[in-house]
Amino acid sequence: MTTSSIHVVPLRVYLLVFASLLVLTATTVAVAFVDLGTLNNVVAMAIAAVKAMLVVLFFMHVRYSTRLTGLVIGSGLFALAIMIGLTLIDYATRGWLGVSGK
Amino acid sequence: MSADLAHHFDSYEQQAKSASLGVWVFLVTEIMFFGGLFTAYILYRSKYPEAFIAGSHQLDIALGTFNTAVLICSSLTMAMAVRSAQLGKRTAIVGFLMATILLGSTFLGIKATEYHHKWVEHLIPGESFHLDEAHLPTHHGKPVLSDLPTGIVGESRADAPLSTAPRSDLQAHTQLYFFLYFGMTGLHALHMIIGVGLLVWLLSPSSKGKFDADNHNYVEGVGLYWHFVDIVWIFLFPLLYLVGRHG
Amino acid sequence: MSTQTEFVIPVEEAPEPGDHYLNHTFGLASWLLTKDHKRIAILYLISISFFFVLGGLMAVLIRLELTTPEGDLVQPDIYNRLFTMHGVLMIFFFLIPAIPGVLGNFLIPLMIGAKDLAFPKINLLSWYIYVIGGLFTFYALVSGGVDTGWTFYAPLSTTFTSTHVMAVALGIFIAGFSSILTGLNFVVTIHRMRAPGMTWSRLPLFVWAHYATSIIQILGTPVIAITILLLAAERLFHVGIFDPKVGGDPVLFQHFFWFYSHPAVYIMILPSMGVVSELIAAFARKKVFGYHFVAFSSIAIAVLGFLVWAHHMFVAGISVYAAAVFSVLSMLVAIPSAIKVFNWTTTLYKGSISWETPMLYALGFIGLFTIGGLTGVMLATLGIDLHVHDTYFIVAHFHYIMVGGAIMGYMGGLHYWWPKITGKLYPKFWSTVSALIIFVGFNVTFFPQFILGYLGMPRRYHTYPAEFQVLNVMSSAGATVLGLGYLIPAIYLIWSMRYGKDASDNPWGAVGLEWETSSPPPVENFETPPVVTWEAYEYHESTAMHSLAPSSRGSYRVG
Amino acid sequence: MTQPLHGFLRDAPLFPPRASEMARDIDFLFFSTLGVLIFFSTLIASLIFYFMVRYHRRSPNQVGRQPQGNTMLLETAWIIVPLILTLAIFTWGAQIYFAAARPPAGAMQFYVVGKQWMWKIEHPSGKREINELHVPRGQAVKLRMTSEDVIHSFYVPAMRVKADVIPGKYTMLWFKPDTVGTYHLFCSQYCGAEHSHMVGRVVVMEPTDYELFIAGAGGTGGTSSVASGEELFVTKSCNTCHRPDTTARAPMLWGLFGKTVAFHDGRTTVADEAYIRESILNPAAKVVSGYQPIMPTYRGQLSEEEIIQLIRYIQSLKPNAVDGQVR
Repeated sequence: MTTSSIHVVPLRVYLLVFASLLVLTATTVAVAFVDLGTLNNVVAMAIAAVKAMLVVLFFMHVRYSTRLTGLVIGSGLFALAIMIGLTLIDYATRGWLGVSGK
Repeated sequence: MSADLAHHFDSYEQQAKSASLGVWVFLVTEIMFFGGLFTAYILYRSKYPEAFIAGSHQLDIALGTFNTAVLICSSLTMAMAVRSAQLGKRTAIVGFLMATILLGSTFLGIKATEYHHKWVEHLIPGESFHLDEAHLPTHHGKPVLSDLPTGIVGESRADAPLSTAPRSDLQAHTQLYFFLYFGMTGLHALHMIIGVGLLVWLLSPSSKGKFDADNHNYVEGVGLYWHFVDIVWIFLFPLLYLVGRHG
Repeated sequence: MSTQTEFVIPVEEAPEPGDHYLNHTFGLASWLLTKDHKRIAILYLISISFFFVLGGLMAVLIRLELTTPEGDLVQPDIYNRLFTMHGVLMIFFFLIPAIPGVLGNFLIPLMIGAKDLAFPKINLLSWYIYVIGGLFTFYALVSGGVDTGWTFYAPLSTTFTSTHVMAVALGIFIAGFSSILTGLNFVVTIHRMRAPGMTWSRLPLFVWAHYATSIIQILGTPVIAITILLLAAERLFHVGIFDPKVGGDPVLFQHFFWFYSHPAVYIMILPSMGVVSELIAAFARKKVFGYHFVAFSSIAIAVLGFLVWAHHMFVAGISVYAAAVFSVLSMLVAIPSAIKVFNWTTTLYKGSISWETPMLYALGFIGLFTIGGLTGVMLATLGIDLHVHDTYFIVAHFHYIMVGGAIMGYMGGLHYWWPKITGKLYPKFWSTVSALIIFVGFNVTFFPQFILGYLGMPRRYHTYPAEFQVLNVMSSAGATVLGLGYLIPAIYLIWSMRYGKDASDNPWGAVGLEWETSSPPPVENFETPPVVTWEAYEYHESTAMHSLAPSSRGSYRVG
Repeated sequence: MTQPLHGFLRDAPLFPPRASEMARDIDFLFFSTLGVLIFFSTLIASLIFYFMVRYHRRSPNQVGRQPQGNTMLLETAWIIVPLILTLAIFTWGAQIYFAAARPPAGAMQFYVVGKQWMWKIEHPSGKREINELHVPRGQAVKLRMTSEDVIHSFYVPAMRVKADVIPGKYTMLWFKPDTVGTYHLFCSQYCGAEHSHMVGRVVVMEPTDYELFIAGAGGTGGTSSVASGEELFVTKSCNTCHRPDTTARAPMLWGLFGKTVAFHDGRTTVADEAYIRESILNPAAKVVSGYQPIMPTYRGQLSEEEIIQLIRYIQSLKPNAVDGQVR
């Protein structure tokens, strides 16, 4: 009774993803030595996000699994974004009023 | 670890889908668990950019990059192990699991040497902490400014946080950097150790051929967990090692 | 209250004691190693009741202490440990695990027609983790307790106290995983193990509420785990990210703490809302008005609950703009609760309302939760919070939600499903009397505290100015009545387990899969796997008759 | 009959005294939202009681009747109405909160240091008090507060305001008393064993009485803080580098307070209490352009009070013949 839900990923895909992950690691290190000012962070995080996306979609089979898995991951990232975003709102807007402690 | 169908499930597919959803929900809790440290890191890096640059320069970037590559290889071998379990190829599963265990241990070994280096250099936060300010990254004779626009550092305009640091604010804030460094990489290393433990635990059932197309939930679960720990490192590496390297 | 005797559905003959989960196996091992969600629910019932009694004793001591302005009963640091442990035990070891652990565990598989939860072994593990966490906290309690308040604010908890912070922190850290595992189990079960025909819009609202609660448990609890780890690290290494000496910010601890602890209050209230939805439907014999609105308002509370935490920190030195953002979001989170209250009340219109004890608790819940919720809106208002933050107004607000809401819902649920859990009926007279005593005792205890709060009496005060004494004495008097009120159900429920009349499969004539099987249910929950063909809460003249007759074994509603 | 009631109320008031305009505003906001609460609570409670009795179950098998007609209208109504009400209440509350965050221009600057289980308060004139705050009627008062250990909270119920007091940071609280009298001062953020003893009094006096009080020997005044600041300036050997002439190795402090100061890295800031305090504790944080970062840190050698005294002394230094603009 072979279950239809499992999807065997072809070897070629795995090797392709593996290679691109290594290349992306090399690029992120290389880019770090170039002075892009504030862009450095954005680029570093973007590359990390792409790498993470590759791992999630192919190595973790999310590309071949149900929409529910995507929803679960999305809810996790949403909660993380809320935690980081709303905490930073407090610290970024401190001192705007020019009154200490407000 | 019954390989057959649990009594309360109606089909293998229901059991497999439940197991996979269960692991993914657990990984979401891990996202929030590490998320707390990432929030603290992002906050304090925006508040004390100089200290985070100084701290990041104490790390060996070559070791960090190599470690990242090791972990990516371990992700590949883990994925291959799961693939072999799906196809029920007994020897392949054991082989790839052993490779993943080996790569994981290499990563932990390198991490241990880096920790030892920090211990020798007195970079453990606390009383013994001393940042050697001699060869800090200087830019035309003054400390390198952060690559973060100071606007974000809202607080420094009206009244800077009066960090009453033991020696100077740089020493204190760099301790914050290293507290977060050890917190994040330490927690990550702990998860690696648990991962290696799980892989070893999988070896015996794999060798007995317990895993096939119908029932490979345990291998797939450990695989998802392992890839998650790899993703955490994918974000940790640039955040901790590549800070203001263009000095 | 009801002069005319309430119709108890005549049971011609008690169903012969078939084989069910209570008499299937015997012996300690069959309980301590059980993987049956019903037995694990009983284990949870016993352990949380223990912590409820412990926490309740401390509440009585606190109220006794506060009868006099000078504080003559105990020394100040003992009082500080009393209110801290009262908070820790009641929140982490009673309110959070209570309804999901007992009623959720027992009923969710039954309500969706499954044989058990998705991960039975993890379910037992979550009980053991809860007990281990409880033991750590109990050890800390008997060896001196903690004096930081249940909120553990830095730098008091990190550097300025030498009490057993580490032990209690470890206890809460461990108990947190029990909450995570329960949430995980429920989400997977609700997604993957519904019986054929049990679509999402036929799910009982009790299940919807637990689905929302599980989302919060999964997304929120890990953050308190990492916060406690950071707190423990800072105590251990004397350096940390909350330490102002190295540039850390103690307010950041409050951000992390409340990021979990505010959604945690929704973990405590949402299950009770689920119970109340069931009770209103069952005792008004009617579909819940606006089923989809009530269901999705639970999810809305779970999602919006994560956006509002800093309304606990309006005066804690956060920026005024952040305070404004959180105040608006806190107003939005009040809307789903309003939807629920209005929908419940409208359900009663043209219903066939019986005054059984569970219904009394449900109606008490709606009234008291309305007051609790609206005072919450007042506290979310920046101008008012400036005056009443950290005063007894806050204490009164959250007790109206927790005791007036969560515990009332828990009591109602316990009474409503008691026949299904134990197969026995409880005495009707005593249950009605105790419900009224609890309602009166509760109001006399906590309403004066609203006035005390606006007068400016701060929280956690061992001594207070003499002018606050009269209101405090009233509150203490109410507390003793409330304490008595809780004792009575404890007595007659335990009494009913042995001497209570046997219950039929459906003593209340309610619609729901859990009433389709025997009381107490067999080990596999259903003789034949059920198929759902009716909408949620579909009461017809015919079904009412149909479900009343004592059922033969198993489900007679086929296909 | 009213006498005992009054007696009862005098000894056990049901409403706090009000001593400032903001207190009345907050009371008005409170009673309005209380009105909303009472309206909805009685609405829900009376509906429940009415339905309970009117639709009490008559026969054991009686079933409730389903509602006909469009229920969506009702649902949207009780979503929109609460939304409008809550947002209105929010805006009203936010106005008061923002007003409470901005002290008026002419407010008198007081300094408060919260320390485990006492309030140390210092008047603009330098007089110092413990757990007592005497203020003149009709004059806005601005408190700059910090803590030496844990988080406390300076709470005056009569003024309806409070603000947490955080170690390592200055926070601000202001109020403008307009009724003479003695009011409670509480610490409202739990701060350890004697939290409930960290209380005091805010005494609002007529301006003339206040002047007498300031001049009088009352309170723990002793030498004014400017004098003790000057003394510290010498004993801590600040004057070895900070001299009134421009050839000194350290930035000019005379006339510094309130000026904008330019730093090495091009950033500038106004020299206020926070800047001076930080420069005393972390000289390397902001190095004035044209000077070397040679100043040692004084952390651990100065208590919060001594720092405030040094700040008061530096504030009192007026620019002399030397050019006024600080390089």
